[in-house]
Amino acid sequence: MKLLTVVLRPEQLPAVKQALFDVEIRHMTAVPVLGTASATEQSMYRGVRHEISLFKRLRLELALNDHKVETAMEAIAKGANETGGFGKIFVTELVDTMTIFSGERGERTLK
Amino acid sequence: MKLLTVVLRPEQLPAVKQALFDVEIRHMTAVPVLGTASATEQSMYRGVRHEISLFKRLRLELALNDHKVETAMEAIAKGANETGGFGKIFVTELVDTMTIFSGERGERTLK
Amino acid sequence: MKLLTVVLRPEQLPAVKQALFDVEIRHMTAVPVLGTASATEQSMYRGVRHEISLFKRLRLELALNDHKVETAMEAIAKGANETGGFGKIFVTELVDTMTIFSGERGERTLK
Amino acid sequence: MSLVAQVGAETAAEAPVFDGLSTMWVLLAAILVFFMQAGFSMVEAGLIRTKNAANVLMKNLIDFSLAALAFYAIGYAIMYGTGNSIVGTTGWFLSGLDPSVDGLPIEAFWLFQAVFAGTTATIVSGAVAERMKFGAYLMYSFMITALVYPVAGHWVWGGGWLSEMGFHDFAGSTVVHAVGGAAALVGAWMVGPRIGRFNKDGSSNVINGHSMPLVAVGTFILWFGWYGFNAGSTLGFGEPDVVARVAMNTTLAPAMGVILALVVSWMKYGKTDLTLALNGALAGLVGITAPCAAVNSGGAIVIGAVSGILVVLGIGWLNKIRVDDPVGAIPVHGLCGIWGTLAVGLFGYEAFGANSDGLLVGGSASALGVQAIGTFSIVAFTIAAMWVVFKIIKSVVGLRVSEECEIKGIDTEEHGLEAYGGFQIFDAE
Amino acid sequence: MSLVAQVGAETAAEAPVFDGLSTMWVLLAAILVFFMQAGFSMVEAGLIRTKNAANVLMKNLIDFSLAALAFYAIGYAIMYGTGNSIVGTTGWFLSGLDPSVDGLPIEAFWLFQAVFAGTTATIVSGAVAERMKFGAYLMYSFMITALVYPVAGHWVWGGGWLSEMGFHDFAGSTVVHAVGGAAALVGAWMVGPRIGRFNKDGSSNVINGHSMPLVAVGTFILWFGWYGFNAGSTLGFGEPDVVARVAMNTTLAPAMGVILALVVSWMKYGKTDLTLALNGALAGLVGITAPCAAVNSGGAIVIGAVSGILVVLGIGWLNKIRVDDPVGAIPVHGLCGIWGTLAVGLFGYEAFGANSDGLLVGGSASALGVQAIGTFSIVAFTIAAMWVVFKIIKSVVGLRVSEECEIKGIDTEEHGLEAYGGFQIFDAE
Amino acid sequence: MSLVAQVGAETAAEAPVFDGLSTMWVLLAAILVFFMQAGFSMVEAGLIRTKNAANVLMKNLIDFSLAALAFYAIGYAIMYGTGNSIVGTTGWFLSGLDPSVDGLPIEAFWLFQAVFAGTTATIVSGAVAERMKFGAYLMYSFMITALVYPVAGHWVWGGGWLSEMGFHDFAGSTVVHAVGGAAALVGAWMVGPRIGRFNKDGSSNVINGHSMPLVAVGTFILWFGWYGFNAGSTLGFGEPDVVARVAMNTTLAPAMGVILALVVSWMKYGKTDLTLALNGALAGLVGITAPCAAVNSGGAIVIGAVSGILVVLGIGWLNKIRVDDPVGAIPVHGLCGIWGTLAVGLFGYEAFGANSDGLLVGGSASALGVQAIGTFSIVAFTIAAMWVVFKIIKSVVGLRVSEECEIKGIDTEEHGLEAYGGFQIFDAE
Ligand SMILES: Nc1ncnc2c1ncn2[C@@H]1O[C@H](COP(=O)(O)OP(=O)(O)O)[C@@H](O)[C@H]1O
Ligand SMILES: Nc1ncnc2c1ncn2[C@@H]1O[C@H](COP(=O)(O)OP(=O)(O)O)[C@@H](O)[C@H]1O
Ligand SMILES: Nc1ncnc2c1ncn2[C@@H]1O[C@H](COP(=O)(O)OP(=O)(O)O)[C@@H](O)[C@H]1O
Repeated sequence: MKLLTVVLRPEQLPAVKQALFDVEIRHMTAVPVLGTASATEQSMYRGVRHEISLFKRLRLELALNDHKVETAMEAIAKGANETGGFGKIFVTELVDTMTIFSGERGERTLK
Repeated sequence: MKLLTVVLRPEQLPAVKQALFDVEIRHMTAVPVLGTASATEQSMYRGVRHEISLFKRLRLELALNDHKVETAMEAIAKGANETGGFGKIFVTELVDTMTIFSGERGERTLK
Repeated sequence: MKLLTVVLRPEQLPAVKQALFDVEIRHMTAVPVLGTASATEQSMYRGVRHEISLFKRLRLELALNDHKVETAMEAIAKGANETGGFGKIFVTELVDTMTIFSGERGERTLK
Repeated sequence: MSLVAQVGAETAAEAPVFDGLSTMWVLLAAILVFFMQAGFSMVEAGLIRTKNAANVLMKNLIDFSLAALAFYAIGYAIMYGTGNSIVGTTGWFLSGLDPSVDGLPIEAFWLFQAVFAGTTATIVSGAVAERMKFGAYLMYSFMITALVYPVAGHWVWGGGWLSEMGFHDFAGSTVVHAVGGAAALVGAWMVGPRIGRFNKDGSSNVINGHSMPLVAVGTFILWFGWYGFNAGSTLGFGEPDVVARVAMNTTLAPAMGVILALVVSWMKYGKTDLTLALNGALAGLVGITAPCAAVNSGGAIVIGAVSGILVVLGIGWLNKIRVDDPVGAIPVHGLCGIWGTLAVGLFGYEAFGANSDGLLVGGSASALGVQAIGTFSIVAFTIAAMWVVFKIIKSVVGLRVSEECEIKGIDTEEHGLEAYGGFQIFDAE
Repeated sequence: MSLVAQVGAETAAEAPVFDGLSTMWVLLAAILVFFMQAGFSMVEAGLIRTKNAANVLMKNLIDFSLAALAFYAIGYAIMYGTGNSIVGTTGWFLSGLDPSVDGLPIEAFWLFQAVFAGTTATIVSGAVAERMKFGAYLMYSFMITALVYPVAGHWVWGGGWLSEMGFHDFAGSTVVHAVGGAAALVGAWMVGPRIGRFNKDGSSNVINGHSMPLVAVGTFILWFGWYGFNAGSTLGFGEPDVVARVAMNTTLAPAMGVILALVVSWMKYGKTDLTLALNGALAGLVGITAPCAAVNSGGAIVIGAVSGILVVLGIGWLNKIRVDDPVGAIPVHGLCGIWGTLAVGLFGYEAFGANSDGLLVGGSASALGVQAIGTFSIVAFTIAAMWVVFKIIKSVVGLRVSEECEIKGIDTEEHGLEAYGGFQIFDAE
Repeated sequence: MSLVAQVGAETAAEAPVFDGLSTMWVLLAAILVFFMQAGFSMVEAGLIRTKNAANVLMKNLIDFSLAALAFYAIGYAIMYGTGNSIVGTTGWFLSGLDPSVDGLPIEAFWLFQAVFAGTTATIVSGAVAERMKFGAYLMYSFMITALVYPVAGHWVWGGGWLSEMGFHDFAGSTVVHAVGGAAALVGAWMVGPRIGRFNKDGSSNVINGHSMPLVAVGTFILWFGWYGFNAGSTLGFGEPDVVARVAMNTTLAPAMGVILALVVSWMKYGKTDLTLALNGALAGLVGITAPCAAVNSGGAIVIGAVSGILVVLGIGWLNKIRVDDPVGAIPVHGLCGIWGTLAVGLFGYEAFGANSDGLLVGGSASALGVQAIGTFSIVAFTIAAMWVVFKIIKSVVGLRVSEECEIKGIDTEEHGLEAYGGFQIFDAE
């Protein structure tokens, strides 16, 4: 099992979500975050110049069984590329999972 | 060492936190997130129908030494089951940790 | 490749970010979270006493190639120690990464 | 369109001579009192959680709208119609009435009274916030503005039995605020506390208000509108010095209420709680409402001080008896409304319009006795009437939202939106 | 400093006798109407996304400021100057004018008219929110307050051809609201919908407003200010009963607008949408603006009810024709403005100042005919004039922000700040 | 209850004849000025960080409450009591005074003056926000409203030496705003900048305001209330045209202030900063406060324009001298207060009540000289007096919160709550 952490621009969410739903991946956790970009930006507030280095981004987290990982990454890429192509995916190994209600553990908790 | 990522409904937090405190697990990081559910919901805003697929959830993160993992999962399940039984736990392997102040690394940073 | 999860106090962000930039680590994802502390605090709202166990913290996430991990941890510690020395770092193994735009995978996505 | 023809009786009226200055004053005062709706909605929204904030705004909007219509169709007739010493019975839909009320056009007099009815109704929304069904609240609003408030009003201001006794409630500490506060008590008690508000061992949990700026701006708006509420209750501008005295007292009493609420919360709890200090301002305003014309500035200061103390103690007392009042409506309007009415019997001057000099300014206890009879009969009547009203509503549609709705929040369940939609998460979603 | 000398003509004027009571009333009414700017800015900010909220606040601030200056320099002369039945041509910079207008100091009369011009301008900002360039909006504001609104105003209130015909628009359902609504329609149509608002198949997406407390407080502020708008349009206090009738109608119509908007949205959509109920209040206010003096309370209730229905249906209709109006300015001000003007011909009484009794209260269709001619000519003129204005602006500076700017939000791009800076993330950053 | 008896002297007074129209005007103006408290609290809360927003709301609530009581007990006597040309010495607790002040009931006159004292006090809260101790602020509030402001006021409006010289400050550009601005300067300088506001190399960092909607609604409320502030300073309604001129000028000057602040910030910084444009409105209002009656509309426009420029430059200048003023109180009230006072000597007309025609409208420099003496003596006095006051407070309780408290936020530390409690995280927690 793998845990995918995806960082996107917020405006990409609808397309990426749709692309994931299209390949039957329906479970994820989303949170608004701040991310860096290749360059910082200059701004000005009440006459004071300042540099902005953190921008609004969206972080998605998906727990997947191994055979679904490539499908998911392709779907994310497809949705993200429709809307600018920004974003990164980070993959870590999941050693265990649990569905609290049933107490089930492992692969069958991820459908 | 393991890192537990727990996704709950917000109203479950007090009971889960209490259950963890009861087994002497006192450190965690919480953040409000949006999560999917088994079904989407219909809503209506100013006469426009729309589908809601992301709902308010709460994400907890706990770094634990291996021998505490089962205790923690049981405590979380206990607290969560008192309040509806919703929620998922995802477990990843922690390869290192550091307490910044002391510079300590590894298992003894997690008490 | 490793994924560093850092939990700091919010006021430490500027110094930590600067220290990371100084060692040419320019990419990260930040999110405001709530974290526990060694002790809870008593507070009072409209005459009702209550205990606060979650405090405002900042969570940083950095994906790094292995040879950068120690540099990063040192930089974080340096920045954090300038501003109180609070904070924790948690390290997990990254098994894969992807830059969506180029489709690149693995170590070269992390610069 | 028969409605138009039917209720349009005022069309045919011949214009008598009106007092321009007094009419302007009463209209402006009514407009200020109208604006208190904004104040109530901000205070109440700010003191509850985000997930029910839109619901409480909706309730404030609706209760005023219903109050205006119900008080036009029914309430005014009961309150000011000719009748007996219990209720009035003429003037339904304002028809068949004299176009002038003491030099004021009937429409101006009606408007001033209608916004008072709206105020009474809206006091309750905060006390039952976060759990009462919207439909139940609609029914409640109609009942209080069409029936309950007008009856109490008739007794005191409409020529009823209390006015005959010499009961003095200049701007409504009892008629408006204690009625609203008593209705809030019945409502909050019958609908029960919010989930998680009290523990089994009797102790209380904190449920934080979500926005102090809203509470603060709402309180300032209320104070602002209260100048219309009290100083407009002169119902004219024939005696400029009386109006000015009322306005001055309406400044000193809440100022003192703030200071005392601050000091008491500081001493009792070790923190200077902003929400209690803001409640202290409202407490002082409610306290001075009945005696605003009858007391001098020294009296106003003492009345405000006691109000500020009462409100902090009252909030603690509600926790003890396990009544959940998220905004403090019961202590602010109920307790201080009673206190303010009694205070006329303590500090009022006959020369200032009180029935006789107050007990603490050289008079006898007789005025205090009348004040006590008046305020307690009206509170008792309100409790009884509202108990019946809420019981009926409960059996017809139910008072309380489902547990699931309460946990999710009423905003999404009943109104299909969030108070801060797309705010915590992104706009683009 | 030649400007000062040049425009300072009023300096030399000799003071005639002024009507104190009337002047006070008109000034107070003007101040209340000024405050409606706060209402508009809160409603509009609340109904859009955070990323453009500062921009819409800026537009509201600027359009009033430009309106005051443009209406001082140019607009007043066109609207109230001596001239022909189409435009006035004297009184640029208010110079050379009689110091008194029917017993009011010219400055008081000007102020009341200037805040009306500001209201007209600001109606549009909500409809084009989240995508119109700030520079383009500046130009638009100047044009509408210097030229378009004053011409329409001249026709009706400045002695122009419609006033000669007996067209009755007491406080501006057409002159202010339908003009603003028509300009909003042209603007919203020409600038196009927000990205993501409509799908290729013609269906609509939801873009949530970000703060219901702002929408609610804004609506209450507007209602509060509207008492000045309508009751101040008596331009004096000579007939207290007329003012009082206006104030009463200005209460009943929006109350009924709320109830009907609520009921219709409940029946049509199964939810009681707070934003529609709030729009219902504004709809009732716009609807009663023209007929506020000419109808009785029954008429006001019916007018408010129809307005409440119209606004909900109108919002649905805009979605069908794919015009994106984030705040509902077009149905509220445009549709209900037209309806209110026509309603004078249905429910107005000659005894109350209408030209002749309305069709549904025993009169003929003649008044209705005049009302229809008036409102449709002004709407047609406004659409034509604003079409030219926006076309010119489009070709000179462009109407719409870049796609990147729209996605990121106009606040950071044009104003260098966020509406909630350092809020979602931490303050210390 | 001896307090009641003691201070209740007004009880016994016989009622003389009052001017109804004037009394109504002054009371309404006072009520509008009261409402400016809401404006100040919203502007200040919006321009600082969330973690101190409740604290600044508390300060605004308390400073008004203390002002009302202190000005009642002590301040009024110093300002308007009979005495010498430096201070008044009669009328403590308003006792022993003539019940009428030029046809106004003393209570009305007092109220209008008391809300001015409150305004002066509250100007400082923004400048010292996010770091001054609550207890220290309480002491400061009392001192300025009981002593410092009344002395300055006595000099100009209470028959003191400046009024004898012919110094003209119609509504208080100097007496209220420059005093408040000077006190703000001393306070902000002595308490020092917020942690992280300035770097060691002298450059500045941005600390974002957290809510633009609050800043905008606050500014609109202030502008709204300012009509009472300026036009009410006629202290009557005997000359309707003067009142109307004041109201018109109070519209044109801030409108121009907005435009110029916008243009200057656009040219200087490349962005149209909303907070600077809003500050521009306030700058124009402060600028026109002294000359509002004495200048014509052309003068008002020029005064507003200069104010708009001054405020943007002043904010830049404060950054250079490393004084941290989160809300711009010092440039808005201090700089523009001085400018507005001097402007009477440039654009004032003798026919409009100025001492002699201004330098730029055909007069001599003599009026300008008197204006300069007046404003500089009062600013100098205020700086000296406030320096002493803040020094004493510093040595008694300390001015500044601990570093830990400043980092965590004053709201939780001193008031036990958060401005947005349970908002960023969940309600259920
Ligand atoms: N090495 C990294 N560690 C952590 N987060 C990263 C890393 N690289 C990128 N990110 C996150 O992913 C987001 C998207 O990355 P990228 O596509 O390069 O930026 P952008 O969206 O600005 O084009 C960044 O904003 C950042 O939050
Ligand atoms: N495969 C997954 N990947 C990422 N997050 C998931 C996954 N499955 C569930 N979650 C998260 O866990 C939350 C709880 O899951 P579950 O208990 O199934 O939903 P619910 O709380 O609606 O009953 C979801 O809302 C979602 O945020
Ligand atoms: N075992 C853990 N699991 C998850 N999060 C932790 C753990 N230990 C500490 N943290 C997080 O790291 C933050 C910083 O830890 P620490 O430095 O010990 O606290 P503080 O910042 O209060 O001094 C905590 O607030 C908490 O959010």
